Amino acid sequence: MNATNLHLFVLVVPLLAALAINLLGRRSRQWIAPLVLGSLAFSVFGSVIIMARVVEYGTLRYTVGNWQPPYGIELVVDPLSALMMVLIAVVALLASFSSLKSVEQELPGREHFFFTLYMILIVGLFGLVLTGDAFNLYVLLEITSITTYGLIAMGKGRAALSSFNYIIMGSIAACFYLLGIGYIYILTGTLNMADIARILPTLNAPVATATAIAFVLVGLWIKMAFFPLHSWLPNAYSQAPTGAGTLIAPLMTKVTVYLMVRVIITMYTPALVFTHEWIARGVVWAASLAIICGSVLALGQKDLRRMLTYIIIAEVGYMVGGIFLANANGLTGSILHIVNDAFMTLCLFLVVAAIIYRQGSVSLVSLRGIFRRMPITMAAFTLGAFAMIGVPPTCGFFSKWYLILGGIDGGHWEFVVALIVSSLINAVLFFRIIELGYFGSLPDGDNQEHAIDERREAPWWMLSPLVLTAVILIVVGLSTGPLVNNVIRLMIPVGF
Amino acid sequence: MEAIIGEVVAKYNYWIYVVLMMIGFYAMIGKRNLVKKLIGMNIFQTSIILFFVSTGVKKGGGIPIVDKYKALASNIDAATIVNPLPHVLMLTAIVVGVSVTGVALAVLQRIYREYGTLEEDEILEKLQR
Amino acid sequence: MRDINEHTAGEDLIIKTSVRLMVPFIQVFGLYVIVHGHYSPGGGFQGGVILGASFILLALAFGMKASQEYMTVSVNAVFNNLGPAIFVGVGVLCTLFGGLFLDYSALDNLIPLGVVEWRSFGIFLVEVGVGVAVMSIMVLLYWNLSSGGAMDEGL
Amino acid sequence: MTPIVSIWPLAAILVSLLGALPIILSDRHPNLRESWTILIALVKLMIVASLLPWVLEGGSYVFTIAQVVPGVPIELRVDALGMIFALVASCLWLFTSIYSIGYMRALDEHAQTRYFASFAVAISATIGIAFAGNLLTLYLFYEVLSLSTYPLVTHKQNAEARTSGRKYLTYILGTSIGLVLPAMLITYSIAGTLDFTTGGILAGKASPEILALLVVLFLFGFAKAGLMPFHGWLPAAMVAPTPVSSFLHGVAVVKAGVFAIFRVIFHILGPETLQSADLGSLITYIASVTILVASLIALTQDSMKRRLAYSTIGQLAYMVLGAGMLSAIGMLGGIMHLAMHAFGKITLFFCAGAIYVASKKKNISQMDGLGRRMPITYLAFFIGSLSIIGMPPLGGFISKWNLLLGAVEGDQLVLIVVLLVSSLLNAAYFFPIVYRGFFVPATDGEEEGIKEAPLFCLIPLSVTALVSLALFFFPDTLLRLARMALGS
Repeated sequence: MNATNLHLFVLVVPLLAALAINLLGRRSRQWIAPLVLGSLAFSVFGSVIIMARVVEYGTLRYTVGNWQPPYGIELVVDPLSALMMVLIAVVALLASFSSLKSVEQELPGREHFFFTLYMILIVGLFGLVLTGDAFNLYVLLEITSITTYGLIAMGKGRAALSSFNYIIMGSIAACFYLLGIGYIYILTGTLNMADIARILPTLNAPVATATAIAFVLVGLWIKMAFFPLHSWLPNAYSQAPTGAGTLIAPLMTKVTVYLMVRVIITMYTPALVFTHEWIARGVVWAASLAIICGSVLALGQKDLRRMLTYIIIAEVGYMVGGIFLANANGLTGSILHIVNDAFMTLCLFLVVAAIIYRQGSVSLVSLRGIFRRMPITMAAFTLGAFAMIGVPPTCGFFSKWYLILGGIDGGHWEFVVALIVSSLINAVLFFRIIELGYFGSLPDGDNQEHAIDERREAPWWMLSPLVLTAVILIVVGLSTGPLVNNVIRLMIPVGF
Repeated sequence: MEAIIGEVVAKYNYWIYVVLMMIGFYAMIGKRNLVKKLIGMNIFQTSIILFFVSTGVKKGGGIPIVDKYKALASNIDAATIVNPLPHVLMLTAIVVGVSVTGVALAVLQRIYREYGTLEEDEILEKLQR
Repeated sequence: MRDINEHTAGEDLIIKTSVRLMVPFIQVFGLYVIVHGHYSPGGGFQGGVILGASFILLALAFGMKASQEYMTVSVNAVFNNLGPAIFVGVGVLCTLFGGLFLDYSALDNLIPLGVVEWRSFGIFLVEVGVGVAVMSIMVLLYWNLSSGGAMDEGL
Repeated sequence: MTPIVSIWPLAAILVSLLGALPIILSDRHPNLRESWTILIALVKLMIVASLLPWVLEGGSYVFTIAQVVPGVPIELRVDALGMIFALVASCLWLFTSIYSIGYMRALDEHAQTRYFASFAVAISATIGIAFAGNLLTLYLFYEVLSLSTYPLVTHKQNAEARTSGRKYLTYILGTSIGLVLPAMLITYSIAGTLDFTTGGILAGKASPEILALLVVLFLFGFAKAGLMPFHGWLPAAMVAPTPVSSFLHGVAVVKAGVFAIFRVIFHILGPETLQSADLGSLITYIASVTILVASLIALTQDSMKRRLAYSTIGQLAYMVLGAGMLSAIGMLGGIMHLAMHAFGKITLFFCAGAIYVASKKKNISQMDGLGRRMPITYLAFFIGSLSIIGMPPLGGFISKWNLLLGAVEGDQLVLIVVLLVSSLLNAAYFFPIVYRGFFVPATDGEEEGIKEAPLFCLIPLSVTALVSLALFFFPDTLLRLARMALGS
């Protein structure tokens, strides 16, 4: 195997595994787990090697079929995309342990369909972070979206309806993106991102450039559920099969945020995006609103999973706002938060999966006394909650640190206030659940009998990735410094 | 006035795509029937495909199929053939559109089986109960 | 709606006969489009759609069961995966012989036919893969949607 | 002297953090579990004590755990100020552990394993606060302390505990996220560092308005110090078992708040900087109001623990007051009071717990004549209250004397009055308890059968009372550390 092709294999192996699962999985279920885990383990392994190589030697460029860019399709692995590859591979691997179990319970007999889509989704995500071509990005965005539609529609109850709403919204988003790309193509005659970045500033067409940016950004915002455009997300994510939620929730919105970073940094130059101060200011205001509204809406939910989906909306506000602060700290914070939020969301959704596996529901009422029934799961939940609140040394604190610092640097006090208020609301949200789980159903009186509920911990297949994720939360938090210095700093554009 | 008309006529491809897009958009937002929404979505996509294809047009351009030996013997003036790249891109976009439509139809079938109707109002009514 | 169709579809003699006559030609045309895709107008997508259409035509005229005699569900499943597998397989094969992904010239190291010839032949292989995939998926889409996922008697 | 890079500060923190594991694992064997607790407490005390000589010589230890933010690593640094707090905390943890065994077993409390494990984590965080090398590290351990004490405060797991737990977290987390975090970030964006530096890091960098804002944010943000109006959590948290109240709400948690304020005033904002911006009086006035109001409220409380809680609020404000004087002698008094009050107050809490264990009585009005049944406990209580009031020959006198000197030196008549009046108030709310215990006869002989609490309770409270006494005669080490902490 040629070493230069390694990052392509990170993508190809899960794809082949998807085909094999579709073909062999329908004969016998036994093929599924080894294929899923084996290929993803390979991806983790490969992406870590690539990460090391990129950090050491700098950006890798790869032309598919040896057609030179700007004509050929180019894959670019710069530090940021290498980081995202590792993130996707690790999250996917951890999530798939849990998914294998919960899909076995929820969708018996349809596992091979589920995991074919699941693997193709992962391949699409890998593709998204690798590609250096604007149109390719559209195609891969749609591949991930289509597989997500399918995965969500496999859920129970209203899932199909939610999926349909998602399809409509997602398609509008993709069309907007495509339209923006169309304008860029008319302007520059190229679709290669680096080429676009080279040509765009030399053109003197501010209106057309701005239109193109607006279309592209609005498209991406719908896909990532940025606040006023978020309505599709809570239903879709909370009604998806549990196994799908553990993969989709941590990765989809985060990768879309990555795409926005990519579009702003690599395809446009920041100078072109942030030409008008009032636009950036407006977006930061919108992000602040997103944070507050997402958090407040989460307060009103009676189901843990729905609550988490609203928190995702708030977190998207964090990241978008951080980017549009248009300074180095804000951008660092956003990129860091992509990583951190993926792991935090993964942790919490794994907890949801474990609880649903055991008791079928995560409505707040059903969580009474859960600490006694599932102590390890809830310990991990507590850590995840601390990360969401932003308690050091969990990773959530450090990205929030950079984001607030960026807000102070940029004079965006509304963003700072929004971040702090949302931390406080998160504290309320999560301690409400911790309290429910810890106190259980309260009898009156002082010295009541403490009924010992039977301990019914989730199986090890679900528990071990969960515990690992909880540990990762702290490890990532403590390695923030190296992460920022060796990876993220390299991505901050000059003069930012 | 004439200037405006001139502008409209000169960029008629834009106007067509904008009009189509608005029709699709209206169907997606305004119609209560889920299949109509889906059709609206298809119109929406089609408008963008048409827009893209129209960008490849050149005045007096021929089809971009070139005889190999002729091309090798003498350089071909790119101005005489239309730009094939948008067409190729749109081929992919069409495939994407077909896939989305396929998934959407499958989802609609599930919805129909579950609620016995594809009218959004009626579905929501059933969900209320 | 379904009941009416079950009674009328495929009952008409003219339709049945014309479909029976047309299908071989359609399929040959589809193959032609696939095979010539790499150096003239055509290609895997278009040819695949035409091939798939021929099977859909069969299903429309003779019912789904009849079309499944020509291409069984399991064969379709194999085709579904075979198509992409050919595509990716060719790409991977290129990397295994020292080139980049889908860099067909590298296949010259496997069977020496000449670099230029391999460029042409490699893309042909890929087009075949695409054609197979598109054909089988078109058919599968039709089967599934027309029967509500049951894959039995459709429209 | 250049600091020594050493892993021992980290070891001091980790020993109880990792020690929580064997405690949890020996869930089924209470004796083994308690042996672990005592062992860990001893080891921790020894590690902290082993760091003392070098610190006394003016040296310091540093250890960097992780690089997180440019210019602000997660770093431990053992200096004189931290050493005082760490010594007091680790020393008293040992006593509290012994006392806990007696108390928890005598009352047959549930979930003792969780109790001891959370306690171990909390003490780790406390030592972490003491040894923090910069504000970020301090904040980190501060938050860990808040969260690890939550299960302790809500130990009873009944409705009252839930309400108190809510109140506790609302005050503590709300202020630390809502006030300290922005203040810290503003400081960082101005100074570019958060290291604790003698003389502060903001000298000449911040305008008086910003400084005033920071003072207010930090002062109220570290709500564990209980400055009014952010004191409400402390009486509420008294629902916890008495060892928790005594250690956490007499020593670790509340002192962590005061300690954090000390750090901020001495090493972040800088006394000189504050002096030049004339912000000392702001701090002292806030503290004075708290002292007087808390003492007055304490007078009205009938519940023993609540009275002690309000007394604590008042005494904490003394320490802040001392720091706010910004003069060497005043600040010295503040630091000394941190240590002296710890020994005094923990004695009082231990006594309250011992009375509860022996008689199941919580209210002062029911405690008539108990002194004759429990002479040792009441004697210790008397000593402890004398120390808090500030009478010679007890440790509390030294710190209060210094505070008073500071006020006189600064010609601050108001402060002198505050100090004297509040001492009177202290006496007024403590002496009746002792008086009732010894001189008011018990009603209806219902005290039959009440005798001293178990030995596990009795020994620690006698020892802490004796230490309070001893600190009057041998305060040299503490004074020296305190002087070094002030850089003189």
